[in-house]
Amino acid sequence: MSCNATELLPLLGGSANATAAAAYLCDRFTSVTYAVDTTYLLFSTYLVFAMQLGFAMLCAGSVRAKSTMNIMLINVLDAAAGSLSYYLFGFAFAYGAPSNPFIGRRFFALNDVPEPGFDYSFFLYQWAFAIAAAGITSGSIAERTKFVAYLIYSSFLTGFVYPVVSHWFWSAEGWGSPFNTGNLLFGSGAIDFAGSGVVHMVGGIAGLWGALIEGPRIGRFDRSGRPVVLRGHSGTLVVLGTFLLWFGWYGFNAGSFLTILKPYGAPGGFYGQWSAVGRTAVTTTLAGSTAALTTLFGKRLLVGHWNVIDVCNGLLGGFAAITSGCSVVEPWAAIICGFVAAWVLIGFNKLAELLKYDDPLEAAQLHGGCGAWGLIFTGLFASKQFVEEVYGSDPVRPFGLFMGGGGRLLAAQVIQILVIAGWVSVLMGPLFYTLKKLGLLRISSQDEMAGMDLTKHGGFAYMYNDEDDFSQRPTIPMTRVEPTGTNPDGTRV
Amino acid sequence: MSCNAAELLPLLGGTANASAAASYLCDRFTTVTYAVDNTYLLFSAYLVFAMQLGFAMLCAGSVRAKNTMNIMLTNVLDAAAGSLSYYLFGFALAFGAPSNGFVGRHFFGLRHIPESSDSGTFDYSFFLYQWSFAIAAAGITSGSIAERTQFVAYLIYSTFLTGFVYPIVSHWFWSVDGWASATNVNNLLFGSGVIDFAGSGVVHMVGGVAGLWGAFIEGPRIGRFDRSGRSVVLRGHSASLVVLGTFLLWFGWYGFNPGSFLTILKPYGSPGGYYGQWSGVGRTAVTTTLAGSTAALTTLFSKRLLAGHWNVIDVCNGLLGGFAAITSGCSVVEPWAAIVCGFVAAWVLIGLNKLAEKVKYDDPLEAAQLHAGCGAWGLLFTGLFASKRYIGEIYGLDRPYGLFMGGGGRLLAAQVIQILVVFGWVSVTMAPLFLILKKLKLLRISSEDETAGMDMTRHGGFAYAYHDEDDFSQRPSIMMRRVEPASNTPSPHPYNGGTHV
Amino acid sequence: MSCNAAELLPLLGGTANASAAASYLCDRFTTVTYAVDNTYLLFSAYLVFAMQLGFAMLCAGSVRAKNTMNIMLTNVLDAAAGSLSYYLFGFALAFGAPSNGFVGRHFFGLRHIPESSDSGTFDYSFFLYQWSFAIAAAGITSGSIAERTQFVAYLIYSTFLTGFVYPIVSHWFWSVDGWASATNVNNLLFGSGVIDFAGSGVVHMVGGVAGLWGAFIEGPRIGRFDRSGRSVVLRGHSASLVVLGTFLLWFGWYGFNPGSFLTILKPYGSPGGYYGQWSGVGRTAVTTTLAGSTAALTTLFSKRLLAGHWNVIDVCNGLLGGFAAITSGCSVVEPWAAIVCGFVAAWVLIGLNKLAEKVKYDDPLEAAQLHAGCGAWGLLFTGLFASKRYIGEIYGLDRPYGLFMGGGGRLLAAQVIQILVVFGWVSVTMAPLFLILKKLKLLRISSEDETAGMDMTRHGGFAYAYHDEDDFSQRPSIMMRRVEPASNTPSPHPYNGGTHV
Repeated sequence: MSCNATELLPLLGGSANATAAAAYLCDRFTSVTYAVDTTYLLFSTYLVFAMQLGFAMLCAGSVRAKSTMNIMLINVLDAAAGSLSYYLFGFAFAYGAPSNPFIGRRFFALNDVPEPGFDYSFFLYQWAFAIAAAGITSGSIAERTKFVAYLIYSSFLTGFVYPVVSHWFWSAEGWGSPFNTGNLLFGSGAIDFAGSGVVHMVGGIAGLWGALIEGPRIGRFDRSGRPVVLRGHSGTLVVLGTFLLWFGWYGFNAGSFLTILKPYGAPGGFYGQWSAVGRTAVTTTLAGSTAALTTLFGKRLLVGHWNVIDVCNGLLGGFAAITSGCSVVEPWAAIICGFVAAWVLIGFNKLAELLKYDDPLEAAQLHGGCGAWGLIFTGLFASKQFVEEVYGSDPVRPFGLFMGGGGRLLAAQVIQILVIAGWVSVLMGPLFYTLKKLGLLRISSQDEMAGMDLTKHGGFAYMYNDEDDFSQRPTIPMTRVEPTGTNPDGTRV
Repeated sequence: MSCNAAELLPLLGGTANASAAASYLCDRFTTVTYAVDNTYLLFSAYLVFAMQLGFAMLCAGSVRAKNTMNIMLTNVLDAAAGSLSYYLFGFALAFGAPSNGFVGRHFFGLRHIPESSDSGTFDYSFFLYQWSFAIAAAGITSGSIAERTQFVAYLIYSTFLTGFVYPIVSHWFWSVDGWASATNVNNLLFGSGVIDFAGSGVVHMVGGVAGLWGAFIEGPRIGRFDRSGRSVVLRGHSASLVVLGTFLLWFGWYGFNPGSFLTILKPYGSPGGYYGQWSGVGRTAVTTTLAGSTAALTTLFSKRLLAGHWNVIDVCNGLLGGFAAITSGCSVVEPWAAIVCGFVAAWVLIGLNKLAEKVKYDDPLEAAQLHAGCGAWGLLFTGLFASKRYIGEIYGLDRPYGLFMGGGGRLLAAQVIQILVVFGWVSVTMAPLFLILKKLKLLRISSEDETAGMDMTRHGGFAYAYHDEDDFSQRPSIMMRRVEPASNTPSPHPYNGGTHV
Repeated sequence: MSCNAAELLPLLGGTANASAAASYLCDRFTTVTYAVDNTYLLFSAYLVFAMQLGFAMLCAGSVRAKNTMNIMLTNVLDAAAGSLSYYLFGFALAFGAPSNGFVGRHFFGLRHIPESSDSGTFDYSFFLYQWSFAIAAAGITSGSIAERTQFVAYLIYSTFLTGFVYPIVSHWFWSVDGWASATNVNNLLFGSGVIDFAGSGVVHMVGGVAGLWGAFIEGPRIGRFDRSGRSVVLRGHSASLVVLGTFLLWFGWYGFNPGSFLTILKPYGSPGGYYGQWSGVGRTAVTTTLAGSTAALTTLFSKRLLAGHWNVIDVCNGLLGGFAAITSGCSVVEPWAAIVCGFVAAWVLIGLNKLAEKVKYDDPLEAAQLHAGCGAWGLLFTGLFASKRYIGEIYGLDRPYGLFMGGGGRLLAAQVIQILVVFGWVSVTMAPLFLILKKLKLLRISSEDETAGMDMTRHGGFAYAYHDEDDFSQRPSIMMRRVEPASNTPSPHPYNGGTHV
């Protein structure tokens, strides 16, 4: 909220005393504003961080028990390694200002932070987003990737690929950013409010290339080429993870306003950024819910049973889609967004089966596919009033095609989809290919059959009975275990 | 916090300039107030939403492994279906204003939101907060009828409950026009109105009584009472999930109870003091904590005496019973009274569980006993222990207060009326619904399905597959309906899912 | 944020009207400040409470399946029993003001709360925040003595620890009257006072040292060291729960460390700048994140070199070690220093774990090594790396600061004193308690119980029942004590629960 001493001064009579009084009062309002906005941003950050927990549980439940330790370690490291790389250079590439439209170049290792507009809380919020992108990719290549390959691509993705994309679309100087007011793409800039493209498509397309280059898991398609569902080991963990992601998404979408203390129109009215924040939470809820219900009934008709895992994926697809336009669409439009997102996901899953593409968490279909739909959706349904409130009405902004705003916003959104798909493909495709050539990408088929937990991670995740534990004897390192015939727990080898 | 330009104007000298200055300053204070209050309300709503996760985990852990997918799906759908129905009409029926005392009739599909009128300010955050309450009510009921209900029956009653039954009740007791609402200032029931601050009656009793009728009409699960009629405990499959769910509910309850103030930026007395609504919010969190904790400890020791071992599941249920009870009076009682509330709540739950065994009533999550029983006790408790000072601060001065605090019986009478009305309303709406579903054979699953577990017959396979060979379920081209289990499957009985639903 | 009518008055011209206007405006700013700060503190308290859930899941996953119910019950009771004891006397002993340097003596049963006096403002939200810290300390200890301790022993030491030992320590280092507190402005230890911002010493060392004595006096679990004395890893039953718990603790730590500022609305320097306590809060969250992350990565690679595989459990423990270490200095060090802190913390933990194996010390959750060891390192780290500027902003100007930052050794000396005093105090109170319990045969369970698992013998059955036939436990009329397991039970050994406790 602005409180400007030069505005207040004449109102107080304009003497020397009044000058001081005006400054005194406005300083206090400014402090209040910083405190409220930072409180809002920090708690939003904590919610987004909870999504990392959600990803970990979702991934853990979606893979087989023998790969659980592996995928959970990866999720923990996404957060841990991401902290260091984003602190050292990721944040600088993304938001370093002043810079050029392509990449940022200040704030390495948080040098010069805080300065106006760039406080620690802003860094922390963006960090929570960065680690989410890498988490998406890890789902696509689960159960068959070497741990070292994971460490390499993950650092590259969070440290370079993702920050550059976020610079383009979110920083004040990015070439496709709606905040780059002097030089808007198509006079509009791409509206990717909370990152359907910047976060979800980036993670999803990286996963697509990884899973494509690795090939499907052993047993995913039988000899005649028919798909065989390799079910995850725990539906409970999937539901737990999904709900935690839902919980965290309120920080992801609604938190992307960054501030809350800002009236729309003159101060004193009941309508302001707090209303927009609430509306964003509502559109998010409605899109996800609609996608979940659509998936429920769609899958009931197609497959014949009520499947909670599919419903969870549908729900997340709805969220990934609404993430782009959550702040600029009406609640009723969010229902359309979710409805289509569910069918996009179902369609891509069918297509993946046809093409023998194997993605244990459907991450590429869900985050890449529904994310791209979300960007288009914003170009179609963004409302004039909300775009002006959120992004400003100077210069005059295009809005959604179906709302009468012309095609310029939609064109910018399409450009974003193409550019992200291109950029991530050009960087991540060769990387995965190189890793494959070096023999660093995929684990051996023996390891895959036995499960990486046993061969690389010191034992299985679960041990419900005492005699289950045949793993860790301190003097025999796990690396040399040669699985034979049948393991004591009956695992086929 | 009010900042009134008309108050500030004379202080600044009363010229034209001063008038503008006064409104300039007050506008800024108003903006600050909206921002702070909405921040508070939104994060409270997120916490309440986390309770849905808590319910899902609590329910999942409390049923047998073979029905886990089923109960989790119902919990996910509570939230998802509830979003749409509450958006389309539930919120309008509950809080549409101006309206009559019985039902609201504005804001369908969030039309005209946000709005500020004589009836108050209605913003999206308020909708979100009330939505998170509405989905909680349906979650309670799903626990009562777990492990034996057809999925279609679930979809029907759940929509009906969140879309109609619950919103009407919340209109009566919470909206400014409700006939029994404590905020209906011109027309207070018994000059008092019902004080159900965060919903012991509106949320917990509604969910619990609906569950009571559902479970009663369905009858107990197969094997719950043996041939000689003795009760057999059918244990849930994972205590870890029960504890996880309980702690998440505890966490979320800090949004449920203190969040029900809706605002936090309001001094009690004149501004500038250290005492205000923030203190009331903090006190509410404290009473909530103490009531639940006391109930947990009471349950621990009494169950040790009664049953002979230290049981964490019982302690968790006791804890939740204490929370359900304090929810009504959390903001208007002293911390020491919360201890009394929790102590009694634990015994109410133990007593009702004994009674349920006697009458062969089977409720897998004790939801009816816990939410309806302890919820009703909570309403009475408020009528007995509500403090004059706190009621004055929250609802306005010169109101009846708790009987034991010297405030006479009028508040207690209103609370009794609420218990009767909630029980009656939910009974006349939900019991016929369950009976009709039963007549249409849409209510209970077949006994073969029940023995085999719904996960296998309806939901595409079990929730867990810890070993590779466990997974004998989903082959895409072979429908689940025709799977013939081999002799080594975990499910002890053959089954034949058929094609219904 | 201060708004002082006496400052504003002359600015408005100094008439009677202006005097009223000044106090009008300042009152409103004060109200805003209370509302914002209390909102911040309350939600921080809720996050810290979520750590209790994290502890429960971490502990549950780290023990064997047969003791899961036992450890989860202790975690629920930490919170529940801690509520009552901290309400009745713990808070009074810790923060009762005015008082002497050794122990507080006001606010028993929250009397006179809320209050604003010379010693500060004490509101319910502050109580709630401190309560959530108190229950964390007891949770740490329960990890050290898991899987072999009688439940009654647990109840006794837990009450003693949260009700007496911990509050006294927090009085010394955190209350305005404490003899070593950095806020005891008139009488600072070494002219500095101890800087233990969020409790590396007050919370983590207290819990860890108490656990050390408990585990040491009880001796290792059966089977932890084989006949030839070699260490045998007794793995926990679920890594998923360990990871879940770790992430929840990480989530909650954002309430623990940044929340310890207690307020957020305070500019550093004059109001109107972009820099204030909100920046300090954000920086604290950043240092916390970096320290934990560095410790996790250090553990990952060093364990890969030392043990030959990538182990997620070790990484989780390393992460928590980094958090425990940074907790002391989180608000007063630069982000780069946090990386140093985490790096060393990981090696401290690895070293102490090696040492524990050497001396045949068995701690199922590595709680003593992690919380006491890394906590002690964290206190030293603050003495070495605390920055002059940040100490000035938070504690006031002209204080000693970190040795390596050029601030001399006085702060480090105070930190060393804290380590010694905490170690000594907890040792002289908790070690005799555990010894007495051992003498009275109330400490350790019988070896039969230990082999069979406490869940079966004391807690009414195992935590998990994934298949119907698994459940051979609770028949209501047949007490658990006399169950004779048939040959198909999951527990591999016969047991005989006896009748004690």
